[in-house]
Amino acid sequence: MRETESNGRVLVGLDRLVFSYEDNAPVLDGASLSVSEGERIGLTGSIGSGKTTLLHIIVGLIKPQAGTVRAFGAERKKEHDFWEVRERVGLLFQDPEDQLFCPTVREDVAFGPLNQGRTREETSEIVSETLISLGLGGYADRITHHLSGGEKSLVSIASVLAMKPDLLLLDEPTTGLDPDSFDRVRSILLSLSQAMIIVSHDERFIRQMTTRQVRIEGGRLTDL
Amino acid sequence: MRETESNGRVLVGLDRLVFSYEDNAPVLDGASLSVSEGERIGLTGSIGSGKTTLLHIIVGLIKPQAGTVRAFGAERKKEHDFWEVRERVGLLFQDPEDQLFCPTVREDVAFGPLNQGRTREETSEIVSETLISLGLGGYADRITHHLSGGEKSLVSIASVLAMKPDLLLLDEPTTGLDPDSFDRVRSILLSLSQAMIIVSHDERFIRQMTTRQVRIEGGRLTDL
Amino acid sequence: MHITEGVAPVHLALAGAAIAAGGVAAGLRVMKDEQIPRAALMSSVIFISSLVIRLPFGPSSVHPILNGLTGIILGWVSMPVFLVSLFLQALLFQFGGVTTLGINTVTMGLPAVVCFYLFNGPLRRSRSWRRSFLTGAAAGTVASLLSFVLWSIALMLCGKQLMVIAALALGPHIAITIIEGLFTGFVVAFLSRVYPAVFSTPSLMKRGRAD
Amino acid sequence: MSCTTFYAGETVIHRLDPRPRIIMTAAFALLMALTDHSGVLACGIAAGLILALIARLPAGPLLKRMIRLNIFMALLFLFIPATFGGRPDFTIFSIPFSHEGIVWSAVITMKANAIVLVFAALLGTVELFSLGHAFHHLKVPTKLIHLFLFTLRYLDLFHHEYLTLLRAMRARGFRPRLKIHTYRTLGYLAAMLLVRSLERSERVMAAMKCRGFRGRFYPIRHFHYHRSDAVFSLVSILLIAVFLSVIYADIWRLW
Repeated sequence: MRETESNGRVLVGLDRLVFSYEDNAPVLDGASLSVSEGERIGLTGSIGSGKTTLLHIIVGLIKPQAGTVRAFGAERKKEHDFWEVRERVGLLFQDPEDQLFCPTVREDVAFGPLNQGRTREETSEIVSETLISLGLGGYADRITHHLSGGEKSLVSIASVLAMKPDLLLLDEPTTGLDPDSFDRVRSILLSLSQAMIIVSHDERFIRQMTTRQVRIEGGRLTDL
Repeated sequence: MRETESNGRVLVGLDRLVFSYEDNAPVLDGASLSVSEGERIGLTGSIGSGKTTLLHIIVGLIKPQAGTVRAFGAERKKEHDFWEVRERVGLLFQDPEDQLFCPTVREDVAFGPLNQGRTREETSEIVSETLISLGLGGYADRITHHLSGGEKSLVSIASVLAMKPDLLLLDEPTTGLDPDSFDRVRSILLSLSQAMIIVSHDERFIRQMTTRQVRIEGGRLTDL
Repeated sequence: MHITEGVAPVHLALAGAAIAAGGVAAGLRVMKDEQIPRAALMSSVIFISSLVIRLPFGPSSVHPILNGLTGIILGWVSMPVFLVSLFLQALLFQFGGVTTLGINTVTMGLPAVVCFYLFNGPLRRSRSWRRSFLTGAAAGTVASLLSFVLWSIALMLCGKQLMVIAALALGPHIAITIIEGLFTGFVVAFLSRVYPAVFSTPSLMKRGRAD
Repeated sequence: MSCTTFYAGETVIHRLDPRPRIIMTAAFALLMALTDHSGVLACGIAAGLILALIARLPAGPLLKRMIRLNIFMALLFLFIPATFGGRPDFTIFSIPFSHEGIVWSAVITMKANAIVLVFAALLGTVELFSLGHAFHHLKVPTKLIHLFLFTLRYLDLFHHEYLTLLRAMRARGFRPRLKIHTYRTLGYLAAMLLVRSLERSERVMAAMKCRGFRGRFYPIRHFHYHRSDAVFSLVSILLIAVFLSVIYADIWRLW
């Protein structure tokens, strides 16, 4: 995986983004980034530096006050411009509790594909496939909120992968995991072929997992 | 600070503690530790090794299944035995979000002293003193929930120090802090004269801050 | 503040259910699909709080009712929220019951809706801690008293002889109302300081969140 | 949480389709509310006990429920006969205890116990989320069901957050006492939980949007109506019909 070169098609391009929460100082202040097919980008920075904000801007959950977002060959501005983006970009939230909102694992993993307009049969196939590929074969009918922290992380990865995204945005995918789950998440992420941006403050983990490291500081991004 | 010798009065003595969560394997299995006046103990160990559990047992938030807890010259067993302990031992939780629940910084810092039975006037004096001594002079009327992560950490330290504890238990006081807040927390902790136990997985930080290092492994404590 | 299982004769159970159904339908109509998570997560907290928080009251303690609070924030949506919460209480703890589910939804939910009309506006305009506290306390008190009145009426309709029970409950309930008022006052004062947007119903989705 | 629900179990009743169980529970409860016939009520209690036995409801939690219910019933017996009026059965401290009052209280008590037993045995044994799905198939409004499912989903989480905050408060010397300080503190605690729930609901909504949510839910759980379900439905309907004919025959005779 590590040797993948970043010479593919550009998937997402962020240009001079500016964003501030209410009246505070801007979190992003001229942030630019481009992500190409097959790239694995590590994004580091301290708490509150705007890492999560950046990911949320890519999928349109937050609209920047200035700057442009291009994704999959088009500029994206309005809410409905981002509908397509969200079907092709999988965002993994920091806290799996936010991501797993359905009663059972099966429903959670099926939620994305059903929204993408797949039929019940297709969806049920995708669900079993995805769960099996992550070693979660027997989990389909488990009740989400009874899972352990590590299991919740794995299932939330499954629920994102079930949408077969072209780009993955992973927000601190390993915080709070016990050593076993950490290893499992790491090897799952290494086995994926999609482009991805991984946010983490664990710099060693980032160096292991990614082909390119970017640091966010003072609202701007700099390659490391 | 570093040169303080551990020859003071014994504050807390833990003897052969055993504790397990529900039916799992014991987290603590014969753990013993003694903390004397002026000592600064660093406690390290991997995730799930029982570091936090140990701190919670000292203040009676968790009751061990076997073993004894002595604090301030008496054995502590029942809930009301620990009332005095909690007034003299300040526990800083890992996540400041778990610790701060009042609308303003002032009320949060005043919460401990009011529980100790101090009058309104005494409390308000303690609050301003504590805030000023931590460089948070202008923060009294800020809304706690709107502070940044680093500021929340500082306020939660203030709210513990306002109780003027004899012993501080600090659970990962620096995780996730940006470099500035990290430096501030470090210099505050170095300036305090109380005995303390610092839990951290950052071994360099522990060596800098403490006079004695203890490692927890397999449910037992060993001096490093 | 529940009518216990079995006490309501069939016509009253059905009448209660019909009124509750009307209120719940109104609440569901107001609630847009994208507001469901918000209403549900608050309903989750309200359910938990009313079960686990114990407010000292003499030598014992009482649980908060929280319908004044729910009303100020959720308006008509309080009706479905209380239906869900009362159904769960019956199922999990045998508080209230199936035949009295409708009646209990009405005695809890209607006062909440009334509080929305009485106090939501003043609260939005409130700029001071004191005023927010007083408005909240008023809402808690009014909702608690109204619930008591509706409960007594329902009890009396179940059987005139049950008036004794209502009369006996009056004393303790006045004390409960005072505590409920104080408690709601503090909750509302906190919210109007820290998260005033909670009182302006539809606009909660726009606030972003930093990492 | 100290929930006393009974869905952990593997009996015939646990395996039944939840839909007929919901319908039969409702029908049974209405029937019990309808009648004052002591024979029918006694049979109702017997039916409840038999169902509870078949479902192997754990005795401890079930007893706890029954006691909770019957505390109110004890109150009825204490106060109603003394104030009901009518022919006194006996007097204590020169207070007449009326016959009608005792009968009335006994009828209410029987109704309540019958309904609670059946409710616990038939509905208490359905896993809560399946109950939500079953309601969907019974045409309960979708919004109400999702309100129910989301509420359930986050109960444990907020209970945990409550315990965490309470623990932090205890660590700083908080003990509930009869003081304004206590009410204020607990009020802040509830308010803080609400703020957290609001912020979490925003994140949940964001996560839903990211997975393509545009305001439509797709429930996917389905139930299969087996022969055992048909047998259960048939037996229940017959039983209810017998009860009804007894009740109406009785009313007829009184007429």
